[in-house]
Amino acid sequence: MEIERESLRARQLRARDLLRGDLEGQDLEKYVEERLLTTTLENALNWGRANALFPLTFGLACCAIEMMSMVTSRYDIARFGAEAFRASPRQADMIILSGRVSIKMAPVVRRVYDQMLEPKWVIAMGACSSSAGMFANYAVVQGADKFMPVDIHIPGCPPRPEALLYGFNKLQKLVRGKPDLGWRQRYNAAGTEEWARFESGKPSPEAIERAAVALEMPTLEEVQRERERSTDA
Amino acid sequence: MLQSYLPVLVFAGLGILVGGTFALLNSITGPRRPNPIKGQPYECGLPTHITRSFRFGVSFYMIAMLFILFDIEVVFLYPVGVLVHATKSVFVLGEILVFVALLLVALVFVWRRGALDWK
Amino acid sequence: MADDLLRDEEITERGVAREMEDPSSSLVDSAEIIHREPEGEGLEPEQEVLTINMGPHHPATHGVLRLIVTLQGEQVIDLKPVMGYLHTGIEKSCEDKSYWKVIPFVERMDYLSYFFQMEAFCGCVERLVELEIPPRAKYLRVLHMELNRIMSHLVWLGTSALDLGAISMFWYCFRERDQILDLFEMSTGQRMHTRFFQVGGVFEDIPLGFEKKVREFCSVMPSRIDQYEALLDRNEIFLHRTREVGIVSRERLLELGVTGPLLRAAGEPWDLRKVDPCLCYGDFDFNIPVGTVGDGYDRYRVRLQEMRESVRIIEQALDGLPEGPWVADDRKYVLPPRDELSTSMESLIHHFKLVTEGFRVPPGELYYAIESPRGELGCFVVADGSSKPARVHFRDPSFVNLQAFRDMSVGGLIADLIQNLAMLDPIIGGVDR
Amino acid sequence: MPDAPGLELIAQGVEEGRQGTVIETAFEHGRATLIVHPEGVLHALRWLRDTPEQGYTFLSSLHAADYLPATPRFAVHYELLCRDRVERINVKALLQDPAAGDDSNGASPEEKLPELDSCVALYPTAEFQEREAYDFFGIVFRGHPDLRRILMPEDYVGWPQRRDFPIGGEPVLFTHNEIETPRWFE
Repeated sequence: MEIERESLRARQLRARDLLRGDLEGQDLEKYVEERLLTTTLENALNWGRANALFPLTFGLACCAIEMMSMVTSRYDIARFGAEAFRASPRQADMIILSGRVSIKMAPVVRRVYDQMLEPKWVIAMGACSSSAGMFANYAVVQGADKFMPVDIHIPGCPPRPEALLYGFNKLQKLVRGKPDLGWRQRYNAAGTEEWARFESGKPSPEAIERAAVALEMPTLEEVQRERERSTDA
Repeated sequence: MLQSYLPVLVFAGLGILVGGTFALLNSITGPRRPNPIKGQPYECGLPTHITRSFRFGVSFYMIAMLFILFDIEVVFLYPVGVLVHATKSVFVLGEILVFVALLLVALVFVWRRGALDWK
Repeated sequence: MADDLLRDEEITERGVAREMEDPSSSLVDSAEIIHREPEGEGLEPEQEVLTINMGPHHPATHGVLRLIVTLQGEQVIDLKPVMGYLHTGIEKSCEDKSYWKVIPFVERMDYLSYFFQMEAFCGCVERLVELEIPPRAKYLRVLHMELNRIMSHLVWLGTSALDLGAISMFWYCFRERDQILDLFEMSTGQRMHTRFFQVGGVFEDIPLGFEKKVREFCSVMPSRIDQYEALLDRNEIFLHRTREVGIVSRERLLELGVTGPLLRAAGEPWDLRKVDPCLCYGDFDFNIPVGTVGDGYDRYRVRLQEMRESVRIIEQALDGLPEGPWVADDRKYVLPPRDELSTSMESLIHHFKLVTEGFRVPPGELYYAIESPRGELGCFVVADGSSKPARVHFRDPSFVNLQAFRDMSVGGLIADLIQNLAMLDPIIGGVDR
Repeated sequence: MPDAPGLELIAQGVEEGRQGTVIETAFEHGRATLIVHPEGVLHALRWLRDTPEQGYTFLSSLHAADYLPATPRFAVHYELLCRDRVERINVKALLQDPAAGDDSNGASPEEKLPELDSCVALYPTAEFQEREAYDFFGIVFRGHPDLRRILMPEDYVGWPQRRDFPIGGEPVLFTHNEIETPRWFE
């Protein structure tokens, strides 16, 4: 299980707090509890969790109809052990946000998510819950990850049931602790720039030259320089 | 005498064992992260004001009583099933039929009095 | 409002570490929190009144509809539907898109009858610009709309039988739905929200094998409907749950503006396809199923029979499918065919103008109504001469039919409330727009 | 559809009952529109519904529209339908925007809103649709049983579908506008 850069950072911080004695009460107890579990038990548990994920029936809009057809015999999520759609958040492991989340619905979604028991995961199905899709207007929250942590974003409007199943398999890999890396981790990119950053985090000059030439794009420095010029002009 | 009860005891023991391990395993390994919202009652995703002291209507009580009455009757039929097969005598069958007939009279009375339909 | 929602992160063993903070301190639900003083004390025990939320997240509300129900034991005393939990401001978004781009928005309102929404909008705009669409396009539109009506009734039958406990119906109905979606995918390329209609006709002609596949489907479908009826028609539980339940008189329904299967189940033969036929509904002979009592069972029977009628319409549409162009050739509103671009200059200009800015509609406003699976679906477009509609409003049948829900359920039991909502078949996307 | 002369007859019929209700009649794209003064709306609707030979007993749709550059800014449309003759007529009530002076969009509490009589008594189907017109355009219907916001959150400020209300939403994240978009660093 290769260690993620970010989670390594978080563990270092907590270890430092522990050494300084700043870590007490609930955090300390949780820290110790995590250390106690041996990795084999962890893997066994994750394996059990991955193959019996109970989704919560959370049909919002058109994606809900495709989510329903995922349960039927043709696409059959029962093959992955997830056809038991639980109605109450207490018995659900995973919530599939299928549809657009309006600003009136956001507190309800957040509350239902809070009332779900740990460990819990979130799939943002379709463009609308991932990024408000084509409804960039006053009524829709621009992406469900603005008010709750989302694990898997599935593109499509509505995504085909096969796409939902593929997203569900990705979630199972994530639950087993061996997540497929998202494009940002794979290409070590932070924002939307088109060239890969190297381990040092700073893109090497040749990489930028090559990318700029290839894409006839202004490099990051030129963009920033021209922006300063425009701001003080 | 104890011989005939052994299977029942083994069955009950296994049941408790399996049920217990799952519950215990769950409480040990499950990550626990309480937050203020999780404790509140779930009412379709909205904050709720249901107070603990909720008083049920009397009609629920009536239906519950009737259910218990006829459910226990069915429980009695199970051992009789085994007995009728073992003893192969008509007497046991006749006895249980009388028992069922008696309760049937009770059912017809309750039905005619209108306790079954909801008001 | 959107940017002050707390960005919440959580430490879990998911490999990505985020620190934990109080999740929803600022996210109190703005909808009025029902302040219920325990009013039980004043009344005798059996008048114990309880107000609960059959709230936005509920398996039986067919979407995110919230019902504030006041109960006395099992009896429903008062019912207040609260909507808007799926309001996506589609009508506002349409106002800053050109006519060409409004069609995908319009489809996503009532997401089970998307062909009808497209037809309502395209028909309205075609009447505004007085553009006549060729007969083949009319037949193709009716063909796809009737397939969509069957699919919409199948999803209704699956989910409402699920609500009443017949879970196996869900799998059967969605088996047929997938067949119809395969047909849509073959002719339009996409399962749902196909954007197949455009102003001036249809986007693309149907492929060669499509007609054979639709005929196969039409030959199989009536036997499948017989299977549904065999499952449900003499099913004692289904009969007890739906017979004599949620009856609303015909006059009251008309007063409340209810249209569609609900009105026809109450004995009123009002169907816009027969009464005010648009497109080429006049060329087909089909009859309108009309109920007598107007209870849940009649609504179920009317919709089942409508599916059979739709199969008949599809077969007649296939037999009479005329040859010829599938889109109008008026270059001001319709893209010229691709091969012409390399040869003629003015089709290149038309193409360029249409693609960059879209066509302009002379100022005017029009209301155009068609019969969707849930009732009269009206589209009101105000054009102010520019290439963007000034106002697009949809009269959604579910939104208006929901007003009758209160009359149906008050006085009944909770189980009847669930059954009435299932038979009312509201699509919350259409209710909240 | 009542053709143009038929529309004129209807206009005169309404006029006899109450002077000054009908401002203008319009007949385009085969659609008869009766443009009516907001005070006379109830009278016109009652006349169209109750007179025997008219028989417009079914209100299929009630919707509002905002014609911002035009002076009578708001308009409430009543799509009436006579089910025996299958004829549709549209009654359009033009409403001035009293708050035309100040530029605050519904921010000030004592905000002046355009007012109109509610026709729920005549056509009960208008209840939800009038609430929607109030919710999106701020048109107050006097006499409505419970005029609250129907689709927007209860405590939402502003009238979303007015032409001068910003459409909102976030710009799409591209390289050039990356820095300005909030929380681009993720």
